[in-house]
Amino acid sequence: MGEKPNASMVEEILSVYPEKAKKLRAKHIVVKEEGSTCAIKSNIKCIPGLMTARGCAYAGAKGVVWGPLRDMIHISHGPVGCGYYSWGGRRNLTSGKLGVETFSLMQFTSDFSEGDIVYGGDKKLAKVLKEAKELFPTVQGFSICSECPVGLIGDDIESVARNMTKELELPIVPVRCEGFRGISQSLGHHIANDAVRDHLLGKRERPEEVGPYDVSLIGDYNIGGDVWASKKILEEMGLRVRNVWTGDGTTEGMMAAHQVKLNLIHCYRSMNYICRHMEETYGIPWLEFNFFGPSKIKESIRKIAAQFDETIQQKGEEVIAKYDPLMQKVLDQYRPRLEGKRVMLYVGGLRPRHTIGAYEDLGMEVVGTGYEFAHKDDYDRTFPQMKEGTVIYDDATEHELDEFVNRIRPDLVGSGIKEKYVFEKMGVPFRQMHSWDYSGPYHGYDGFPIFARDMDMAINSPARGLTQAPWKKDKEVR
Amino acid sequence: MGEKPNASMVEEILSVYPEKAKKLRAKHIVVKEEGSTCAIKSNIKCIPGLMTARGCAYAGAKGVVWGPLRDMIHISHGPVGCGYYSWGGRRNLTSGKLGVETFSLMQFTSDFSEGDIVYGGDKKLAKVLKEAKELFPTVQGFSICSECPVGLIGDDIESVARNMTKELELPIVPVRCEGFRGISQSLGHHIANDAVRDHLLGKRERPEEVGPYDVSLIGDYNIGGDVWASKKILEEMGLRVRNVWTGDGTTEGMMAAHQVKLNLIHCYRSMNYICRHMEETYGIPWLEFNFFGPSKIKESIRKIAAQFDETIQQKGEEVIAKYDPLMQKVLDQYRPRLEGKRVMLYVGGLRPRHTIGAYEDLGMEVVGTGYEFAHKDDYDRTFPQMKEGTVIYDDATEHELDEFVNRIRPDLVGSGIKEKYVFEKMGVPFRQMHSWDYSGPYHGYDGFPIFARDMDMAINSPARGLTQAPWKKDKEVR
Amino acid sequence: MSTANNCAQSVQSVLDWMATEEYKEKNFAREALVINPARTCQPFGAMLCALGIEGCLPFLHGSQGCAAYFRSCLTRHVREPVPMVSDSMTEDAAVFGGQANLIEGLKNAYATYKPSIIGMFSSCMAEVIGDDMKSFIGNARNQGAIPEDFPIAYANTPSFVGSHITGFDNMLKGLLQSLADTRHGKWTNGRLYVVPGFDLYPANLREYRRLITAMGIYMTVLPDFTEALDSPNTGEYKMYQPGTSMAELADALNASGFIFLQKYSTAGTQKFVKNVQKITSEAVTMPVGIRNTDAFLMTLQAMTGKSIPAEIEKERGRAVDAAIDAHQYIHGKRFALYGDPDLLLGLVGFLLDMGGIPVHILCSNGNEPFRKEMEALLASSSFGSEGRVYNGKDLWHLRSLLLTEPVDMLIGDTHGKTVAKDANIPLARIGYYLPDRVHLHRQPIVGYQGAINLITMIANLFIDEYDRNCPEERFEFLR
Amino acid sequence: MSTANNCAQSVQSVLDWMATEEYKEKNFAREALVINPARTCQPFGAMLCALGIEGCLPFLHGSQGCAAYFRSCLTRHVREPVPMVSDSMTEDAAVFGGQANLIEGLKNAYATYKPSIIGMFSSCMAEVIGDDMKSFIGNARNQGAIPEDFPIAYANTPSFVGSHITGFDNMLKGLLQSLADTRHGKWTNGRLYVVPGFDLYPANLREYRRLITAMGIYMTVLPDFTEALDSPNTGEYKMYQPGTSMAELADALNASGFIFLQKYSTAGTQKFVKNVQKITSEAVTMPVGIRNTDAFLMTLQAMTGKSIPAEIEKERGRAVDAAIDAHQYIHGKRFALYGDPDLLLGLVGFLLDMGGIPVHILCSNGNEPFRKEMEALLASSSFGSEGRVYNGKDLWHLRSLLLTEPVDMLIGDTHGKTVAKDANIPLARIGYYLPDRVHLHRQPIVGYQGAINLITMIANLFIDEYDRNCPEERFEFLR
Repeated sequence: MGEKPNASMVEEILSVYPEKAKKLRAKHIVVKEEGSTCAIKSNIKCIPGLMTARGCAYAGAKGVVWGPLRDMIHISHGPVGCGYYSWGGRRNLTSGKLGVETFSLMQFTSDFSEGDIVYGGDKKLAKVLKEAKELFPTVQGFSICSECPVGLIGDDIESVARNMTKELELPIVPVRCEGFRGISQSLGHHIANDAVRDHLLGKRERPEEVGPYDVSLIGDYNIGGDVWASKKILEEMGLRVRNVWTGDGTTEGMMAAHQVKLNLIHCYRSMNYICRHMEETYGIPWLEFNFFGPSKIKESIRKIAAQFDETIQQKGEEVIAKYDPLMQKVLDQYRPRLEGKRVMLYVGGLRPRHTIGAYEDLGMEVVGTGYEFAHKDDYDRTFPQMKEGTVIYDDATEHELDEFVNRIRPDLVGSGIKEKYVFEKMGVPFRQMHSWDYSGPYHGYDGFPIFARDMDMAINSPARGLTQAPWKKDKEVR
Repeated sequence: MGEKPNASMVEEILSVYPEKAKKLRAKHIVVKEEGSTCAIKSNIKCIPGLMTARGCAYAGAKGVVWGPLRDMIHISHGPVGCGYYSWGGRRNLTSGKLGVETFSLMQFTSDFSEGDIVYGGDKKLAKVLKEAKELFPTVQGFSICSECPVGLIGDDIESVARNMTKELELPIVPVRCEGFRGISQSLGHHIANDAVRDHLLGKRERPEEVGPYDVSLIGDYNIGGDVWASKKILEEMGLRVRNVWTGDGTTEGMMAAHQVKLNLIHCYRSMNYICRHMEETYGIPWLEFNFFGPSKIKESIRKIAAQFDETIQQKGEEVIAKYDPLMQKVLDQYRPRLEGKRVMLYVGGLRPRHTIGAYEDLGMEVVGTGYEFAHKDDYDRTFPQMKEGTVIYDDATEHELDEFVNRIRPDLVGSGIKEKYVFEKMGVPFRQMHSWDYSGPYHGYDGFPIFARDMDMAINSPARGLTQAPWKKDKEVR
Repeated sequence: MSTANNCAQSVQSVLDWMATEEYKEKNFAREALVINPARTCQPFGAMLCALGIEGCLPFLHGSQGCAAYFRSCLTRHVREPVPMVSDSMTEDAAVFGGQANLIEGLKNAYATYKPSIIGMFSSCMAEVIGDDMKSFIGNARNQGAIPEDFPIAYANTPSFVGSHITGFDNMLKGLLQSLADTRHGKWTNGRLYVVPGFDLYPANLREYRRLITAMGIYMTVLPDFTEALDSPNTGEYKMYQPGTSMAELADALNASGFIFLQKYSTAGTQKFVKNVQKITSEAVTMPVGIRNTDAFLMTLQAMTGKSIPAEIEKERGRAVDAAIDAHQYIHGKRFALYGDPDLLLGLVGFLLDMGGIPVHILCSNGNEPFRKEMEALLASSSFGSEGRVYNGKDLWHLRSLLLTEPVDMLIGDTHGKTVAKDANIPLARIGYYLPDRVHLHRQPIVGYQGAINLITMIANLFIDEYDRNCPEERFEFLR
Repeated sequence: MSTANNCAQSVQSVLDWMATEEYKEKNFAREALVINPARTCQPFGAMLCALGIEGCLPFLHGSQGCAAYFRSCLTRHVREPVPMVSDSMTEDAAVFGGQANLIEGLKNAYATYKPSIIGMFSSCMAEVIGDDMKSFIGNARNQGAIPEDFPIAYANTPSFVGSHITGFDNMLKGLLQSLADTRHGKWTNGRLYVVPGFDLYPANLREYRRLITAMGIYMTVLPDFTEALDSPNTGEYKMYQPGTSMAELADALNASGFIFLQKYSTAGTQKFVKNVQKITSEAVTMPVGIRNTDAFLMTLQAMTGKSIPAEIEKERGRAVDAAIDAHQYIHGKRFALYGDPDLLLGLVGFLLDMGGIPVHILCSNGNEPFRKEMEALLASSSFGSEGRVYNGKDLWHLRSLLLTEPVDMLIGDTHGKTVAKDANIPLARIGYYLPDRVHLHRQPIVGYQGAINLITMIANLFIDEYDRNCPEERFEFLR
């Protein structure tokens, strides 16, 4: 059941739009054909009035990059809502005692009132910082994540940050991530990267020399414990993970993050900026890898090990040998239940391409994928991995996604919370691929058994069989 | 509101009965008048077809006396039901690990089938005992609590018990408490007392000499922890409680229970038999006391202390002095909320008289009381405590109790679970006075604050004010 | 080492041994001893049945002690008054028979409690001595203890045969045999008689009524103990609550049809209605969960030709939604269950729908047909492959099962709380005897709404458990 | 001592200090910083309101990021799709104003999602730059982006004023002002308009409908987001669910009367309906608990002259029964509560009925009238004497309160789970934002049935807690 994606399907789907919108959207959808190159448009403004899944710069900066840094307090500077919505919503787990070693499950805001809009919020901001430092003496620093009004009313948070940095003797980082900036979360990542670069990176030196196996893990936000699963592999390989960007991360780690031999980057989209900067400024090389599913993990272990000496290379092989049988057991259990199942993905960051290998390990096929806020370099990395006939969509609107799924009828959709229940109602199995649907980790060897179990659970849940009332079925048969 | 009990009220209430029943029941109800003596009939068969609150001999023997003995297994010998209904229903708390040191929250039965009725259950009983010993090697003995069929089919459980006592090298006690024996729980108590006398008491000697302050606590079944509250006082007085009959009791304690200086009896009804026996056989004196409410506790401490030397007497006074202020605090808190409230009681054992002092401490008045299964000696002890105009009922039927409460409209009824919701529906506050309504303890200094709180809660719960729909009230006013 | 320590050590070593496979074998080798059975005796079920007839006073021919026990236990579960009398047989009755008690009992009960009918059943005492209730009742009429035409139903309910569900069934058959008019043959009354079975959720009966009424079917619940087990508090005590009326009972055999919502607690009555009286009748699996509710409604549809209204279909859609929204919290979880056969069949079907894995299914009062039906149900789903049925076993057997083959959750009544604690798993309180929580009987577990309730209860119990035990860094707002 | 130990020690010493009276004072001295507020911003409430009109597409004039956040949060609570568009304003709109976005947005949304109406509200961005939605919408019509007569309601919902309940109120008033026909004056449509307020329990709305319908009152729920927040799963996705129809909205000002089931989340609309339009209207305390439900029904009675039917009175009797049966588990227990003002008033009334003692009552979005009303409520009962109202405070203030003046239970949403854990007390999850449990919104907390549900939840939570923590010898079957 279900159609194969093709150009006329795309055209039909877009036909509902007014002319201009149709023309614009057509550039964002491609069905891969033999020999086709990546001609998809991306990183372009959303079309007003169409239901986009995208968020804003604040979401990218505060929600994604800064939020997971656990021993800093991230101030949602502006009205109360942005902080509220992003409070505990991203599952970037952290260790430590809440309120002392981590502030991750808390929401701090300057809670703008009308007066702050009229008279400006700078004074309030200074007070907010002072009060926070007094109530949380163990805090290691602050980020000031600006919400829309801050940029519009002309506040000078940079100057407040500068003054208060001196007064409180703590790094205080102004982050100009007002929601109206840019066109998606993506600019927020960039702004956040730049803020790290300007206000933290290189500001502290560890006394000991940089070890030969010192690395940073970059672009892992510890969703459902991903960082812990990834670190485990790297450490079993003999590497020393000196800092994580930014899942369960610490201020100290970020400040001394230039003291490593290699940067390992998982989420290219959100963190390539800082990698490039560290390469240029500190000469630290960086390497993309993929810890989803045993095939990609194996490939990545070897690729990473190849950057080091034989000790690491041998340890890498040992790690692979150790986990191969465990992974085989997982495959033996789940592959027969999942073989041939068709998946459509629509996520942010790295997952639309990085999880493909994991699905393929389970015998599944990705028949459609797309990104909320990717750039050309993301699609360049994605296209080669896709089979012919795959549909690829950029910044898909809910209309488009609904229609694609409704026509292609995949066995599984992996997307976000806003999409989840649309497809559940359609009777199409679904897993949230931002939050791992409150499960996880999905990274590493620890993650794959959970990933496999979850995909099986979604697709093969007998509850899916309940959807149609049996008396309706009877009628149809007649 | 509410009438004062009087003879014509009684007559009216009984008038519904057929002649014979009316005549019989009339002898069980007395309204105390000036100079009247205790002419109430008691300990007589129930009248068929009238809803009695009474249970049976099995309930008195297994449920009350034997059940609390924690390290024995009490076999409900016969069909499955009796054991089921009495399983965990009496709140005789015990310490120790379930299945090893205590078997109290478990139900053991020979679960008669039709074949056992036809061919007799003796062989099965022997097997039951063997299996139980094998599965519970730490068990200290068995009681065999007979249910109705056992007596009717002519089984010889005594001989099984004798043989198995030898084979298993454990005390095994046949208890002939078939439900049809006697007319209430009361005979069950007596049978149980006799079984203790014949099969446990005096069968073991403690190596050390009997101390001058060694006592047994008798007739306390540790409902909601009563024993622990009572023992605390006795021990603070300097006495050594060597055994409790039978709340949280042990086989060893029961077997060596003749090695004390004094028996202190709380529930006279259920345990006077064994006290008399020990007095006759071992010359151990016994003393009734009452640990409900500060007045009675104080009185009892002095009465008990008077049996001992000055050391104990002084310690007794110290105990009183220690707790007096605490009790005063309780009274200060609750007496203003309870002053003048009228109570009707209908319970078993000792409570219809023993709790009166506690209510009076709180400024409350008991306007009606009665026993399910008392004897003349109980009423002899009760009458002098009652004010004139109190109604006293023996083995009250549900019809009588409902009518009394409906007419007298007390502020509180204290009775059993079967009665509870009748009065709740009537809108009359109620507390279960067998099970302390899942609260407790009510004994001792630990118990009184809980007792006071509970009575206040029942009477002064704002939920009581919800009963009538306000639109109904309006109608009545019009 | 001190004695106390020694002692503690040896207690621990016994506990450890009790958790072993070796102990389990010993435990399962038991032939005579029963420990913590999940069933009780017949008259208890008979009492429940009698309470469902309007104006009916349950009357136990036997010892008063039984009556006290039955009333206490049922009261603790529903927190409602439970009126019932006995004829207080004692030793003399044991010797001379219980006729005198029975006659005097009828006379007094009739005069005092003014019932519209009496439902009589027997304790084991009366059964062992062989009392003949039928002739005793006749003699009572002859002697004028009760009016000639006063309706009395009776049933033999020996405690040493079957269990409470047998007693329910016997009393129900007794009601029909004693008090229903002969079937007219040509004319039927246009009503569907709905037999809930032994079910201590008054909310379930309300749910049946709501669903069947929504289909436009004229119905009578028989016996209808809804109000007896859940009456309003209005400041007035009424001994008799609304229930199946005497008129409806009398007309029962002229029913257009019967539907039995439990099979095993109504087996004898089914035979009587279907085979003896030849009345159109169907027995469905207790409608626990979506699929079982579907089957129930479609049976109604097939029996009556009425269609399932859109509102119910919408309700179904909400239940499906609830199931899918929560499947991830139940799917793949392993369960142990015990209870009455009908409840277990309903619950296992429900769990299989949700991707739950029933592992230990223990039925103290299960018979061979039950085993076969359960095994067929298990075989119908890949989630049923681990399920094993333990008929006639008790909660001490269950303890061995839980400790040697652990599961994630126990489903059962309050008596299961000690084993659940020993096994360190949550207990979902479902079934009869729930005296340690309030109001669970006030929410239906049948029908689509019941399915939502069960999903909610079970999923949230798992989440509660996770929240309570998870490492601090996994304590989150999203679940 | 190792560094790790030192560290752990110093962490513990900070935690200890954070539990002190001294810390509490410091914490309460805060003037600028807000930590863990129990409120969010206006447009969220506006979105909910718009979802209650059939065929209505919520349209945010502002940044798309807001829309993503609102949709995510509401979806997590109800586990339902939440359709909504924005006009994706970005930097150029910040400079030149959002008119172009608004017009293009309307055009695209209208063509693509085929709404019957659009409910527009503003993000703080649009408010700060001073966009004039009214004239923009007019221009959109003029430019043919949407048909001339296509119904659009709009409301200004600045995030830096009030909270989500203000937004709900503003949007509701906006709907009436933009789309309701002028009041006829003499003729009324015979319908009672029922305004639930900001209430994220779709089951509550069903309960209102059931109760009011049972009284024989013709009614319209406005806005009716029942189905939007709880739609059946049928294998088909429908963007628009049944709700208040456009016709009913248009006819709203001809209502025979309005009843507002929350006061504070509808204050502006009340004024408009009552003072400006002069329509008979009443606002009652949210009918949580028996007494508040009584007041609600009696208000209906007084407004309409209809009487309260026997069936509802019986239901009331069952709720009273449930209350009395369970009062001993709640009476004398001390509570902290937080949430929206209307919910708090309902809940505190309910607790006082049950003999519960509200101690800390924290309302991040409470105003002075709320404080006065709450204080009067507390003063009406001896159980209210310990109650203190904390307006405008947040959950970090609450933490200090819980650690310095302990209570037995916290009532609040999922965000309270960390403080409840720190205070080692159970959390009764009541209110909005319950993403960590399933289906709690599927059970009403209003009306008599809601009272039973609350009693059940709270009493059983206490018993659960006791069972879990009691010494082994107090682990029992009876509670």
